[in-house]
Amino acid sequence: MHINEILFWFLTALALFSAMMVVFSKNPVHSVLWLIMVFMAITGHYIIMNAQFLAIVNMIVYAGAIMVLFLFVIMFMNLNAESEPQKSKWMKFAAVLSGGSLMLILIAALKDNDGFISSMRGEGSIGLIKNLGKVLFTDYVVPFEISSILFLSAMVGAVVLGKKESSTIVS
Amino acid sequence: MNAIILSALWGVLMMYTGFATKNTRTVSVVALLGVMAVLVVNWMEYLGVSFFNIDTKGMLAYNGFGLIFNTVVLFSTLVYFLLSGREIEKAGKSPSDLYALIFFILSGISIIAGFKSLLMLFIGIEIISIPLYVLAGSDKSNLKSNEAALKYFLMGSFSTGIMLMGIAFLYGDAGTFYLEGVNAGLGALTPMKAIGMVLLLASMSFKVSAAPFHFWTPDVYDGTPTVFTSFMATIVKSAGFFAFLKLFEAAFGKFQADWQVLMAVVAALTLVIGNITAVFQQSVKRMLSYSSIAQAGFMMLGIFAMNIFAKQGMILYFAAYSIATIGIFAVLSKFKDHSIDAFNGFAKKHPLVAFSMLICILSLAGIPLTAGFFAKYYMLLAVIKDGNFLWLAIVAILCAAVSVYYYFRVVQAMYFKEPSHEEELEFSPSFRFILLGAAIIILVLGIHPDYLTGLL
Amino acid sequence: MPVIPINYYIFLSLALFTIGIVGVLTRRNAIIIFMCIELMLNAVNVLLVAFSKMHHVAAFATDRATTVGTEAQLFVFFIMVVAAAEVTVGLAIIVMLYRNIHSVDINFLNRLKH
Amino acid sequence: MSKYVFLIPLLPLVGFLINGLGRNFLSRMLVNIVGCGVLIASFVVSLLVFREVAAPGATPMVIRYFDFIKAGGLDIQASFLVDQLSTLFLLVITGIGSLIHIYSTAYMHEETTPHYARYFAYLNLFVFSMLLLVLGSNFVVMFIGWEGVGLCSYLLIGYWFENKSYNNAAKKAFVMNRIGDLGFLLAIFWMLSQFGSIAYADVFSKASTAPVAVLTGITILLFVGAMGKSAQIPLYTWLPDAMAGPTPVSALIHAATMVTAGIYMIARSNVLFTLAPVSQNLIAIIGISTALLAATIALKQNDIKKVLAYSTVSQLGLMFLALGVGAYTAGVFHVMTHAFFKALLFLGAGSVIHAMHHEQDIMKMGGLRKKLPITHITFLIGCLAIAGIPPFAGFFSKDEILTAALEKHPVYYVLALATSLMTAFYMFRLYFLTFSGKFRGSHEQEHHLHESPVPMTLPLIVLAILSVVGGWIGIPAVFAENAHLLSNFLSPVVASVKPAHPAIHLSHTSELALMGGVLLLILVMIVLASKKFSKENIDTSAPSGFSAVLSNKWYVDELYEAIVVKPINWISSFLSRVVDNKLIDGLVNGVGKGVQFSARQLRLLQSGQVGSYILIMMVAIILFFIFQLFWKL
Amino acid sequence: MFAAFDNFPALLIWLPLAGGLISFFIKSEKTARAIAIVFSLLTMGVMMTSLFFSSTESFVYNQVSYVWLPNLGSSFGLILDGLTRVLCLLTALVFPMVFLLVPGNRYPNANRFYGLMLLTQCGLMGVFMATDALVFYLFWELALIPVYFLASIWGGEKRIKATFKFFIYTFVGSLFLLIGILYMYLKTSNGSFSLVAFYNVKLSDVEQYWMFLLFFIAFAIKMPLFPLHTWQPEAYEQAPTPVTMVLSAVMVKMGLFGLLRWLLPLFPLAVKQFNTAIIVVIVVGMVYASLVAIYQDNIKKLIAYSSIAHIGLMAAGVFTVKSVALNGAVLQMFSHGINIMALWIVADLIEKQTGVTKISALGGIAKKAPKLTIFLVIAAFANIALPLTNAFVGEFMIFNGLYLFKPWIAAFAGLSIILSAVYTLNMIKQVFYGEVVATVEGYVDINKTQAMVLTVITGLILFVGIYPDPFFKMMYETVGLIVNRYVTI
Repeated sequence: MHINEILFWFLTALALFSAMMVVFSKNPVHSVLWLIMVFMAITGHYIIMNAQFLAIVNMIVYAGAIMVLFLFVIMFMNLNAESEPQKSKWMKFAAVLSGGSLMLILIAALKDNDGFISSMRGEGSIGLIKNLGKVLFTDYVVPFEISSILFLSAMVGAVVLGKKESSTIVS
Repeated sequence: MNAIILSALWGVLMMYTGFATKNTRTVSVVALLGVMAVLVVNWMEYLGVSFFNIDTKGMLAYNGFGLIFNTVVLFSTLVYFLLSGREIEKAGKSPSDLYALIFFILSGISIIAGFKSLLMLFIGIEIISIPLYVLAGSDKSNLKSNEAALKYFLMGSFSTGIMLMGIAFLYGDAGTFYLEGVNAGLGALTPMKAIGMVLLLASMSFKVSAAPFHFWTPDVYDGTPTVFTSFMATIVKSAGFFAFLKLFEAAFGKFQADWQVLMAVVAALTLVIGNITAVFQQSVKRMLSYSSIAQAGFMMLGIFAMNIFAKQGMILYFAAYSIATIGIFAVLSKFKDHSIDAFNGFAKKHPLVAFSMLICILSLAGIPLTAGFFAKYYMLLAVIKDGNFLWLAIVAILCAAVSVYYYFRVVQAMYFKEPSHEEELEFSPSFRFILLGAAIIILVLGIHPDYLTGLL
Repeated sequence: MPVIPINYYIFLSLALFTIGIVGVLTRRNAIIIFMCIELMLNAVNVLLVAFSKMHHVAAFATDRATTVGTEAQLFVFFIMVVAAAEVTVGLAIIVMLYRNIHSVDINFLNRLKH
Repeated sequence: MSKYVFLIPLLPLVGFLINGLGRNFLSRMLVNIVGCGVLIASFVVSLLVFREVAAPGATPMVIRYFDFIKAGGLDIQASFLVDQLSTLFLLVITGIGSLIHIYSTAYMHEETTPHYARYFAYLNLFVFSMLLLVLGSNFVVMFIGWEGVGLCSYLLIGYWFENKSYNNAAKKAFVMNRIGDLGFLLAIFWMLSQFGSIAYADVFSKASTAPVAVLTGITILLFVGAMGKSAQIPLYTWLPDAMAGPTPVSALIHAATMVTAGIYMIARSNVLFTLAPVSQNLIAIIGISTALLAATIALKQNDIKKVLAYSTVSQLGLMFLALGVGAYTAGVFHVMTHAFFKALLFLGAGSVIHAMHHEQDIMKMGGLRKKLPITHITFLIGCLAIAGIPPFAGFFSKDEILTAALEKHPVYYVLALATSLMTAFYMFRLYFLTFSGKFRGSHEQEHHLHESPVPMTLPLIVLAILSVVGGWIGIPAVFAENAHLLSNFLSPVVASVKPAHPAIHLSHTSELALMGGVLLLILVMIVLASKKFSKENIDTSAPSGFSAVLSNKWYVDELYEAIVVKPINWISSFLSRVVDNKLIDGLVNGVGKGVQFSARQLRLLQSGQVGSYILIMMVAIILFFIFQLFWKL
Repeated sequence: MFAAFDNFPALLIWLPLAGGLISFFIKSEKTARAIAIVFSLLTMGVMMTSLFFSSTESFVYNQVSYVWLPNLGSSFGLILDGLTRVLCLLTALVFPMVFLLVPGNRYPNANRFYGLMLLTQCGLMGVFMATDALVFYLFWELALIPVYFLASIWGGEKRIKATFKFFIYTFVGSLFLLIGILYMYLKTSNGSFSLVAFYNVKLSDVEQYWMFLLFFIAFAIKMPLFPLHTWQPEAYEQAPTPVTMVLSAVMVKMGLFGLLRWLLPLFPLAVKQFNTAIIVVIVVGMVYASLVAIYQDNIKKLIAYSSIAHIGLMAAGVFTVKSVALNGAVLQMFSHGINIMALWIVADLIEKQTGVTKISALGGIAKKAPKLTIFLVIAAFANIALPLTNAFVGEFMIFNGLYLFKPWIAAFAGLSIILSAVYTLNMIKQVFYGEVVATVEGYVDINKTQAMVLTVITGLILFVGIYPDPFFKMMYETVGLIVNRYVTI
């Protein structure tokens, strides 16, 4: 077994296990930590696939910034207690059943796929920062600029929602 | 391209207007000027005058269809601003921010009007959606508004996930994000393409609130401040449909036979669920939410058929549906009580407003000589033209008949019942005039739809 | 020459995606649900990168200078951008709701129904 | 003269219009002049026309006026046919009609002028319709008149419209007539499709080309029409009820017009009937049954007009028997003589009623002989005529029928004879109860008894004369050389068909012997009646046993009520309340309710729970996948 | 001078429309009424004048066509041919009569009332004259909407529910019609809505069956035919009488007209296939409606059910596609309009004075109002098709056609003749004859205007009953074309 394959299986197992733990942890804080774990595993995958830029961004933006934000909010709300009431058994069963069948169906449909990924030396340059950066600022400059609108609107939105206004609550 | 940039810039401008002036009226006027300006530059682009010459690598490209769609939407927004400006001013402490969000949405819609790549589709839809989550929750002290925002946000994000999965599979199959690229290749659907298509179908159905992906709609429309419900239900929904239409035409046009059955099922379900559930509603606002689902069902027919009639009809439908719904919501937003009974005897107190509203309702119900009739006419024509799905047309007309039932409850309340509510309503002369103008536009399009459809 | 079939990645991604969905369906805490959605997005990211790689490998066989596959990786980048924006707004909404009802349990979101 | 034929119906129509529109303005005198004048004028014109037709070598004339319906392959002319048969009827109708009009001026004097004018307007319209019926040159024009008399009888029977039961009688008359009319109408359509025309000339000339089955069908349907109009089983019950109208109206309906329409129609289409023996037999059977049934009922009636009414039904039955056995002339002959004496009897009865202040129960009369001499004499003549005593009119016509019946089948003869005997009995029962014995009414009535004024007695006298001499135009061959004037006169139109192989061939001697026998029996009957009813003390107690059945008219009205009227009302109420409201409308409303119900159920899907929304979405996606990936691929 | 004038059809539409629109802006009720009367009389004048002018020698007497929606393949085409003339004449006659009968202060907001009425007239005229399917459909709806408002605003107690049912019912029907029209449109060679283009469409058998069904449902609901009739009695009862008059006198003819102009010529094969079954159902419905009418204790409902039976007869006649029946049916459409108008006038007068429509609560009106009674009796006997009244001619011809089609059907249908006599005479007996009851004490006979209108109606009843020839001359060519199309397939 090649090291890549071993890593692949290890990271896959890690990702899946951590993902399950995200779902099944009673404590939200644990969920966040397990999610960070998933992201790390995914980052590992990116590295295997030689997508270095994404690996870094994933680590910094996702696992770093975003998850910290989550953690912060959870801490802020003091939700670390295992107080969340559970959904009904019926719902859980239905959820697992539908999720499982979705997966089974898709796997059944795709089982004959014959694409593959190899990591030959010298072929993986597209995932490098230099390469991606060049494309991003030439061919993809328009979407890049446009996503600034997205950020602007997210910013304005956060401001609108975050500003404290009247205190009377209408229900 | 003109419209994207100008509306984005105007959105930024609106942000700063809030600092410059505290006079909400001024803000509204600036916004009004903005949408007019966007409308004008968009129209100029249609006439061939493009201010920006940017190489988008084919990710954005505007043709007449897209630009006319954009014009219709922008025009609807203009009507919306004219009729609902006051309400936007009242909606929050700083209307300038809300206006800014609306302009960002317009920018997103303009992207939708010309996307040629799944990436642009994705970004466009997100630019539309994210400000909408905010608008839904803009009445912060109202728990219903909070709830609507959170529901909308959670389900919207979920559907984004679905959509991305679809895009991923399409990419896996085609190796490109360009719509033509997806449509290229062999004539048959590969499993991966099929999966991608179904996922996209589901997520787009979600965006246009087609059954069974419509469940967010009534709750969110109901909880959102009325003035933004109006915007959401008309302009944004039109954009969703345009994206849907364009996506399936450009990316899956070749496979129409493969997705038509699914689309027919979705359309039929949407029609049935939307119309039937609307029957029982006692609140006009919630009834209109369901009716917007019902109308979506009709528009789904256009997507299902995807022929020349469908495209002409969609444009007409956007105009007819948007203007009429905006008109009704504009009146509704003046009411504190949204129940149907609140409209009792309305025609006696405010004949002109009631008449204009009547025209809007008739248009929604698809009564001839209103634009709504020709909109439905085109949809039916498109379905029948398609040949083997006559049953769908029959379902559609039966549902249209049901729709008459709930729309006319409002008419009955307005015209045939005695006034029962003490609520005193004020309608400024300009409001009445503009509403009448909207009604006249509906009538003109109802008598001569060629004015709009002839542009294509 | 290590070769990993693309299906492994597809299945991995689907599994993550499904776990995300199950999480969305089973949990009541809005934040956790949101996190599960993030999980779904990441599943997509993995898949996109894998496809990017797959196409690249295929194209590389004939053209050594090919940039096939770049677009998917950039797409992933944009997904992250959007996710960030979403998180901003989403958390703002959740916080706003929390301020009002002191809970983030979505089962309490039942004022709007029928 | 024939170019003025249109005047004959037109004059009464004009009279109708003048009296009808001017009823609030015209004086009573003017009403009289217009009402009676138009009829007399019409009678004069009829006479002139008759002279022309009676002249040797006269041929039937069809006079066209305008296209009534000319479209879609239909060509129906508004045209008149003037021939022997129609002119004969014209004379009877206008003649007796005139007398009845004159009579009415006195009989109806109590009415206020507008109503009086209305009455005359109706009478004129009635005569107009009847004339139209007779004059038409095709079945459609006949049908127009046919329904017209139905309408007028409705109007006249219900003349006193404030009385509900009169209105019911009027309605019954109209509806029963309508039932018959439907048969007539279908016959018309059948003829149209068979012969392509309904003009008499075309139909009769092509009749022999049609299959017998078709002719049988057509003739039976025609006969159904005649049943209604001429009050035959089973559609006869309207006629006795029709006595609700003023008495002159009864005279008009029963004697000169309306009820004879059926006879006229069959006589007119004798060509068809002759070719359809099955229908002929049917007519004969129905005719004789009606005659017998009505005669039995008449035996026990106490209302003076009812007795006469049933007698009419019975006589009509005899006429149909004549038609049925192919003796068309005999039928027409009896129509004529019957017109004379039945008009006489009715008018006489009217005179009695008039004198008795609208008392119609014969049990409350008696001994009127002295008080009403003219009425008494004329009434007696009428009775003798109807009973068939020679040389009164009834004798000859009835004899002709009996002879024809005998030649066809002895059973017909026996039954017809029985009818005649009963006729004699009940007529003289009526006569004796009314005129002999002692007065049984109240003192007040007795005090006011008086003979009627001249306008009433004059018609009585004229009719009495006619009842005496009217029969002489059809004296049978046994009595005179130049016999059968009438049948010779009618021969161009009505071919009396003797059976090729008559059941019994009669020599003159045996014919005479039979007549004598019959006469003897009739006289016995009269004597019996006189024994029983000219006594001082009459048993006025309610009849019991079989006579109760008879006096209740065999309970036929009750039977109809039970098997026709009640079920129809029940069905109608059932259809309206259950089928229409609950079932059909319920279904329609059910659709609405169904939608509302599903609305209520469907909206429960909208649970407000994000989880369930997403779950449904997932399920949908899974189903879509299954469909798209495994069904299609 | 007029020989070259071809715009009669357009005038017939624009005049009522203009009158209607003007009327909306008039505040004074008297003026509004005057305007309505003037415009309806003008329309009638134009109609009468047009009878004497034919643009060509052919069966098309006047025809115009304006460009409207060229991209959609629709043009604003109107025609006045034999069939149309009869119906437009009816429409033109009915409206002035209705307006004359409505007293000035009867309805609040009279300007809207008259405006909507005139719009209805415009719609009706358009339906009858349209040569373009889309125009036909638009007018079909245009005629419906104002009536809905008229009935719902000014109707009786249960008006909202009853008229809504009527509206939805007919709306569903017309939507089916729309689908049919669109399908036909797509089948035309050059994408046109014109009648001529529709005539040239070649459809397969099965297609014809489906299209037939779609068109037929719409027309059947409008007429209405059993068992789709349940909207009618309620609607007639609840609508204000002027509206009911328009509904029953003219509007139900839209369905029959649809059969003649659209259904028979377009789908002859399907007609051939289905007509026996349809006729049987209709005839059963006729008898059914007549039986139900016997039970009714409400004048308005009685008239409504009677109308169902009569309309059924006409429809049955049309489906025989026998020339004689078709001619008869067209004439009968006119006659029925006139007759039922008279019945409604009487019913309305009674209701107005006594406030009662219950038959059993009335009695003895004849004594109080002899003039009214005369008119009523004439109208009633016209209603049961007594000879020398207008209805006899039509019904005679229709029955003849039915007989030619299937004798036993004609025989069964004949039952309705008898039953019609039963319920009509029952009504007369109960309401007009008998002793004067308390409700009609103080009943006043008709005034001059009412007498004038009723005289005109009576005149028409008798004229058509005695001398229908002018009508046949007017229509026979057009009807002949319809029959020929059917015969030659």
